[in-house]
Amino acid sequence: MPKLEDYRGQIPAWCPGCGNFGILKTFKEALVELEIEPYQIIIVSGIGQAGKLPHYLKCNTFNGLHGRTLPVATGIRLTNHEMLVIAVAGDGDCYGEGGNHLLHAMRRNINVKLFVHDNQIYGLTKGQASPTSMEGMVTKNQPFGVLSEQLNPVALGVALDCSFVARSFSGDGEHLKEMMKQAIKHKGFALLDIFQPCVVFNKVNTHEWYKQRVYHIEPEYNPEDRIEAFKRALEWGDRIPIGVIYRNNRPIMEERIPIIKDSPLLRQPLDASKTETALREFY
Amino acid sequence: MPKLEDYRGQIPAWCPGCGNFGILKTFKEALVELEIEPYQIIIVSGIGQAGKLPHYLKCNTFNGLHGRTLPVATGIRLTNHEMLVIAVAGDGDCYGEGGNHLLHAMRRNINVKLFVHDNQIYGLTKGQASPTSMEGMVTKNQPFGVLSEQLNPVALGVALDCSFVARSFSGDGEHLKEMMKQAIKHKGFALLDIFQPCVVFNKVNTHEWYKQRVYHIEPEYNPEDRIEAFKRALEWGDRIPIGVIYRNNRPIMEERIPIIKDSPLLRQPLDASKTETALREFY
Amino acid sequence: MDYSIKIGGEAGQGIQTIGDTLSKVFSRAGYHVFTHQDYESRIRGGHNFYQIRFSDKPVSSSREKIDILVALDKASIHLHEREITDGGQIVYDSTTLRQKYERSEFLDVPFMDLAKESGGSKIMANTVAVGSVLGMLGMNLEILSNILKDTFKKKGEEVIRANENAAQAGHDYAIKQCLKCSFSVAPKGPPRMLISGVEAIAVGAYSAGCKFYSAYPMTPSTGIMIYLNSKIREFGVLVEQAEDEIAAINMALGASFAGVRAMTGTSGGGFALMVEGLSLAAMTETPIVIALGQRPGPATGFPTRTEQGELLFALHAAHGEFPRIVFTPGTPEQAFFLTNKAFDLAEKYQVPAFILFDQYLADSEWTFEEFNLEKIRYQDYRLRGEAFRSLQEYKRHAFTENGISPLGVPGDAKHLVVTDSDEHDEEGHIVEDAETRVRMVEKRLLKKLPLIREEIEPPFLYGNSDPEIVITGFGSTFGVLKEAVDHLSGKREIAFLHFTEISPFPLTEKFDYIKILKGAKITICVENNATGQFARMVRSETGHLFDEHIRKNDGRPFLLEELIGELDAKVGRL
Amino acid sequence: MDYSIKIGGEAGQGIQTIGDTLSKVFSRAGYHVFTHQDYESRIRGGHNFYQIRFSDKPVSSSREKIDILVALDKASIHLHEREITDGGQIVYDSTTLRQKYERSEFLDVPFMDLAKESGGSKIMANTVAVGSVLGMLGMNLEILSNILKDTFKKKGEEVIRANENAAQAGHDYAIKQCLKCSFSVAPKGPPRMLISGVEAIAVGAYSAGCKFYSAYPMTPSTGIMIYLNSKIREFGVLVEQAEDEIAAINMALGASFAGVRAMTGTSGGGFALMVEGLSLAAMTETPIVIALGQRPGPATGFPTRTEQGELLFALHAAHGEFPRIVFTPGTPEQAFFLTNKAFDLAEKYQVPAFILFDQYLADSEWTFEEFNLEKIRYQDYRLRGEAFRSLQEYKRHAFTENGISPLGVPGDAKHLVVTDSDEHDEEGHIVEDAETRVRMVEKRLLKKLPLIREEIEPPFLYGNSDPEIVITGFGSTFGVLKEAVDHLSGKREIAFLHFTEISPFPLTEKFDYIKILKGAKITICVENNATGQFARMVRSETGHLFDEHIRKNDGRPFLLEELIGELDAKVGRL
Ligand SMILES: Cc1ncc(C[n+]2csc(CCOP(=O)(O)OP(=O)(O)O)c2C)c(N)n1
Ligand SMILES: Cc1ncc(C[n+]2csc(CCOP(=O)(O)OP(=O)(O)O)c2C)c(N)n1
Ligand code: SF4
Ligand code: SF4
Ligand SMILES: [Mg+2]
Ligand SMILES: [Mg+2]
Repeated sequence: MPKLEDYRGQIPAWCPGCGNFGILKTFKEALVELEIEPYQIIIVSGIGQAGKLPHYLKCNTFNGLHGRTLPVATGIRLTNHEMLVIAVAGDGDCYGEGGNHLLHAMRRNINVKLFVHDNQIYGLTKGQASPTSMEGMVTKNQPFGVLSEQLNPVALGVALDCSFVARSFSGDGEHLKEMMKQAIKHKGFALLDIFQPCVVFNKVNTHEWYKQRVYHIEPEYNPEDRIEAFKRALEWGDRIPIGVIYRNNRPIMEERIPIIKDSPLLRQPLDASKTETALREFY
Repeated sequence: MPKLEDYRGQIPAWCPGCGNFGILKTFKEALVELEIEPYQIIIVSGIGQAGKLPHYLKCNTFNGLHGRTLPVATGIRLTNHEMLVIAVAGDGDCYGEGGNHLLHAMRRNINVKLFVHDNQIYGLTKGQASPTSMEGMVTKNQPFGVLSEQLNPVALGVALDCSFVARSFSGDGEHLKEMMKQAIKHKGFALLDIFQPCVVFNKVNTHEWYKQRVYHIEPEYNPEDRIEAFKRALEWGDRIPIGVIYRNNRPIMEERIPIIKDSPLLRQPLDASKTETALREFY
Repeated sequence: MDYSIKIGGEAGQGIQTIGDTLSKVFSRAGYHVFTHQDYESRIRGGHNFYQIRFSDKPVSSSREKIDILVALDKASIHLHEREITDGGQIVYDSTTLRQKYERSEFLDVPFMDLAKESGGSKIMANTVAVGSVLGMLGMNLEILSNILKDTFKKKGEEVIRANENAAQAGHDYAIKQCLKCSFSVAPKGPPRMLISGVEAIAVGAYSAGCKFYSAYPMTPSTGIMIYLNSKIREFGVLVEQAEDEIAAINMALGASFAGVRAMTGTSGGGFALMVEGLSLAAMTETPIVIALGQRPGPATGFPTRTEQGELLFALHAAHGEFPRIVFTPGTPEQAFFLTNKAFDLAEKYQVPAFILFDQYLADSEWTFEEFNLEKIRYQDYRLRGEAFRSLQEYKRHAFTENGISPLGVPGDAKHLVVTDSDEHDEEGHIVEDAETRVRMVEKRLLKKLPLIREEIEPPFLYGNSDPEIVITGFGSTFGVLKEAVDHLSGKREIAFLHFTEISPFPLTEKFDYIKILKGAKITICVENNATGQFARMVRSETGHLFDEHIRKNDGRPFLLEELIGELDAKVGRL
Repeated sequence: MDYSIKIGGEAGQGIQTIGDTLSKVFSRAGYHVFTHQDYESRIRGGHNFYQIRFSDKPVSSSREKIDILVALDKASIHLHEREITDGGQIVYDSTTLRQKYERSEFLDVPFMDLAKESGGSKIMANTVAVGSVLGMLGMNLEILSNILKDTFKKKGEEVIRANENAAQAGHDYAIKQCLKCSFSVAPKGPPRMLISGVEAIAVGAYSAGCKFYSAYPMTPSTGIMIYLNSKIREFGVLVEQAEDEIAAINMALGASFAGVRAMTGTSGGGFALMVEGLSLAAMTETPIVIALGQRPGPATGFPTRTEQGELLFALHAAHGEFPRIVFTPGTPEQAFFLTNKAFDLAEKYQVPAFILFDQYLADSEWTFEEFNLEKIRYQDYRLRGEAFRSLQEYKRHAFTENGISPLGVPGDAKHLVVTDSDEHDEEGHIVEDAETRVRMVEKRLLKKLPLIREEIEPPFLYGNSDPEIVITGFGSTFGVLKEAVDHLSGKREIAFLHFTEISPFPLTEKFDYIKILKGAKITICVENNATGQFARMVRSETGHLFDEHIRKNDGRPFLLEELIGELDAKVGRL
């Protein structure tokens, strides 16, 4: 039975008031309540403020490159599908630099959980626009305001038939915890986009801004209806839905590969004799 | 007034019976009917069988890298938005290797046309699965069949609010020509996914296969309705819609950049005196 | 006996089937075989050829002259007829080529018609062609029919018999019609194994316990992935086709971090996209093997041709400083054992290791009596299961005497395995301080490098042991250089220095190759590129400046006579 | 007069504002100023510092000792108090630090309270700090209040006056309380320009007619993009933030192909992703300039620190063989003119050109009297409009005497501009044949390379013209090496050889620097890395082996006394 203290990690290098603190706290609670021990999970993170998270708790950690969390996580899961593998990334990290991997991880339906700290800005590099920054937002690097349409990760997930698509808010701990738990328990690739105020660089999407707009999706809502899900995914503005937007039960990739059906790749011994057998075929 | 002969290029290195021949022929006709002269267009192509197309007609050509047509095309348009810029790519090229650029080109709504020769296979590299290969298809490189869910470029386009999303078929010249014309005339980023049988490596999605399934979207259909568009985009199987699936009139990026409003970047002279002015500010 | 056969025609005409079948017949007959392929970046049409050389003595290169040309199209004739030896023959089918050649060196065999008559279908025309070549050589069809049995096992008796008949028809026709055929082959011997570079790399990887291979298709490395997939159930090596090369290397790193030996393969353009991942492997000390198949660049260049133009790129790719292992095999046998060794060292020292090859080595087939499997290395250097659990404490990047930290498998013990692409402390957590940085660089780089260098074998000296002429090369030029030296050594005190383990650059303790170079009157560096990359490397590593250079950068390999000619010109003045 | 001031504290406390303001005061006062910044990869907290050195004599490095420490937190005191010179002072605010230091070198100025009282808000505490430092130095506030006027122009009179009062309060308080302050500054002179490395690169790009800049944010190159955006309306340089570095370089190539001068900027990790694009630039002969800002690797490494660890990577990145230009400026002035020259040569020869800098040069500010704008080069080598239209025929990759083919602007004429990443013919269409390949390599590489080499300036020799000791370096170590040599030249015949134009490597015609090296008793190579990359390069280019090496790889730059000490140790034996 893990305790919260078991998850105490390094002292965060985040700014006071940063939404990441809420995510960190909730994440630890979720893991403890799911009775997962630190050694039973591997977190793959990228580079950015979000990417620092695994250092601030206790877990097996591969803090890799900016934008490349999902391929690493995929390689890990294909090798050891008995481990819980969670990818933690920023919005720039996985929707900008790493956008292509997101598309294909969703297609594979590899059983990896992607938690996105979506502050709609590049935090660690000091406030340039990210793919989720709102149109018109002016930054030092977007003097005419953001000209591209804001990327909608939730709609993207529905379009790619991602097996679990949810959204939450760092300021709503209970909800976030529930989403994290569902994502972890869901069998399949899970995209959890988490609104996370950046108190230093994003003066538009503040804690207040989110607080006033987010609403909990009503319980009657059926996340298995893809068209309804797409409608929900498009809601933005005065009211922004948080909760599970879309879900399906596609088989996961790990189970579709016959050679790892019986035991994880990691556990399979090398049969040296097969080298000889193989070479004999060349005669 | 350009004539078809003006567009005669090198002899294609494609296989006899390849769907690319139909696309090439139709493309020339479309350009001639639109009265576009070869020197008035720049085609940016990638690497693959599709990428060879510009060599087989006459036009300004940047045959770049595998997967990188859109960034090059974007750079060209931002520099000279008086030119017609068309990106020609394969399904592996722009949905696989170059997937990230597609997401962001759609967001920018840069006025580039993307024609995808979608043969649902990697042709030039001899028959590995592509992102649009159908689940279960067995290839030399997918011994257990394709495990990933087929990427749906049309649904992706609708989800990203791509300003023009259409699909056609190399075997339906009239329809394809119409789609090409509309894409070219449309003001904004246009994604045109073209079914293109690969007679050598794709034994599933043959000319016949497409012929039996594709149907013309009825004229009453309103491509401006995003939800309806999403529904259409999901149609696959016995009946596959071809035509304009989604369209909107978002402003194009080129028009939103004040410094190139009056004249293209290409035409703007260098004002040497400003170097001095700028340096003076450092005193 | 030293015969060369060239099969020429368009892509898609079955050149490869004919070539592969013939080389198999020769290798099973116990002959030494060397083949090389020349093809364009297209699937149908154009002009490709497949060249086979076989002999009762060892052969390791292609020659300029050919004894039998199998011409599947007209182009093959006008492109290659001047390569025919006197006494050589061009075999073709006048009906398919719609042209009749009267000259005596032409042999018109109605491949198509014989196929229809004897086999019942024109798709067997290629089998007829194979049969007729064997007929011209005066060989019987015993071996061929065994091969046909293997090939068409799944297709059933019917097909097998039909093909046998087709082969027989071609064979008998050739014997009857080829009055000028004066070929005589040596007596058969025990079958030899016939294997190509990519196949050898793939089996070598398996022999080293490789369990995961992720890649994005790219000539000339695709063959590795295809071979591993063809053996997926036997080997159980999980092969994943990634969405791009960035994903390919990062997936392999994930697999390696999770606890298995992992590999990726590509060519220069794809490797360019893996460079950041290479740097990640170095910083996180995650073992990985990269098979890098060179082709002529820059950019897309000649996608299906050969060059040694990525040497300095492979040596210096990626930001930051770290040790890397680079092997440049010259034969499939070397490719097999060096791939095996690359995995061993990559894991032992937790560094990236390269197999740097090229299209020429990738597609060329060589014959061998056997590989001495005694030489295979396999030791599991990872910290797993009980051994891991029993530890008191664990730090992934612990400072140690030799700089090697314990490589734990995450999840096997309660100890956490933490690593980071940022500079980190022993536990793997981000740091900013100078002291830790200095110690980590010392650990990762300065301590490990000399140890890895100890593992490196010196170059291979062939020929005179106190030569006045030293020819130097690396990688795929091995075979042609060896034969050239054989040819020249009669007249001169010549030797050949071949490098296969080039990074870290070999010490001179085990063998003082510098002395050999310094002692020679003339040293020549032979490279399949335009700028002499290996010569540059040798200068920066040893200070030695070569007197002469022979370079080739037209996308084609050196042919034996061509190289001998160039060498003669260079050493003429001696 | 030669004073060093260090402002230390947490990220977000305003260290940069204080530092920038003070350095501006000093440069406007006509002093020589050198600043350098040390910060962590975080936005708040941790420990950062900003070091300013100013003097009436030229200064170009940071010293170990400091005269005034402005401590915004306790950590700054315990980390830096031992750096204080005797007579030096530590100024701090005991209320903010919640601690009182009694020792005589401490000066407690209530920044916060004075800000509230005089300025009306504690956000002006930093202005109070600036005022008090000037008070300690015995300088008046004339220049400062002008600076405050500029800074707060938009904010209005109110804010300006409030800040002036705050500054005054700090100033007067310091004068009254700092009894031990014995600083005396030299008389003022005409204002000097104060500019950093990244600013100089950005203005240099504009001076060369750069019209397009696409990049993905990455320290330490982001400053170039931010500066260009701050001048977007004046300069009209279109800046596009790409989705990733692959897009960044490909967009720049698109812009260049379309007819404008284009640039991208990044650091090692981002450049790793641009490598394939670099190769594309080479094959398509599309001009491009790449600003590559080095930071300690591998991988993410130390994102905000400095190293010279990407030299060999920049020199050898990308598959295939092609000429590239690499410049390594040592000062902002060199950065300005070399960026200008890089654009000129990149377009003239249609090759990629690099500005290889590092975080140290990027963020350091230097003072100059002025840049001699006469030296700016600008010539449009492209084929445009009428000139293009009037041509009879046009081939993008035409074979020419010097290998340079006409660079036409697509759309300007009816002639088609066609290029390809595959090997191509003169018109730009795909080919497969050996002959064209050989001629294209000759054109692209073998003909152009010597011509580009002719354009390269030899290294800069400083000090004794017939030295027995030669210290060699490249790039950002220029300033500290120069001062070290000044310091040592009294006792010894010493000189300093600094390389700023390193690829193609300079000829010895204009200046025989090899002779200087060979003639010296001892040659020392100083590099900010662990493996001596520049020394390797010099050996492979010239054969010269350095006798001694001084290397630093802790992510920090060389400090003056530190380097002098190491040099003394090396030359001691002379
Ligand atoms: C290949 C590469 N490009 C750029 C960078 C620089 N970089 C570090 S973090 C970051 C973006 C941070 O934004 P986001 O991913 O949203 O994370 P956040 O800091 O906002 O949590 C960038 C561009 C890098 N480390 N690697
Ligand atoms: C970076 C890179 N990776 C891989 C390749 C090899 N390659 C050439 S074409 C191709 C895929 C072709 O498939 P597609 O894009 O669908 O085009 P098609 O041939 O089917 O028209 C690949 C993988 C390459 N040229 N560059
Ligand atoms: S910069 Fe923004 S995202 Fe980063 S730690 Fe600070 S508040 Fe959080
Ligand atoms: S391989 Fe397929 S796509 Fe390529 S040319 Fe042949 S038929 Fe067309
Ligand atoms: Mg962010
Ligand atoms: Mg395709």
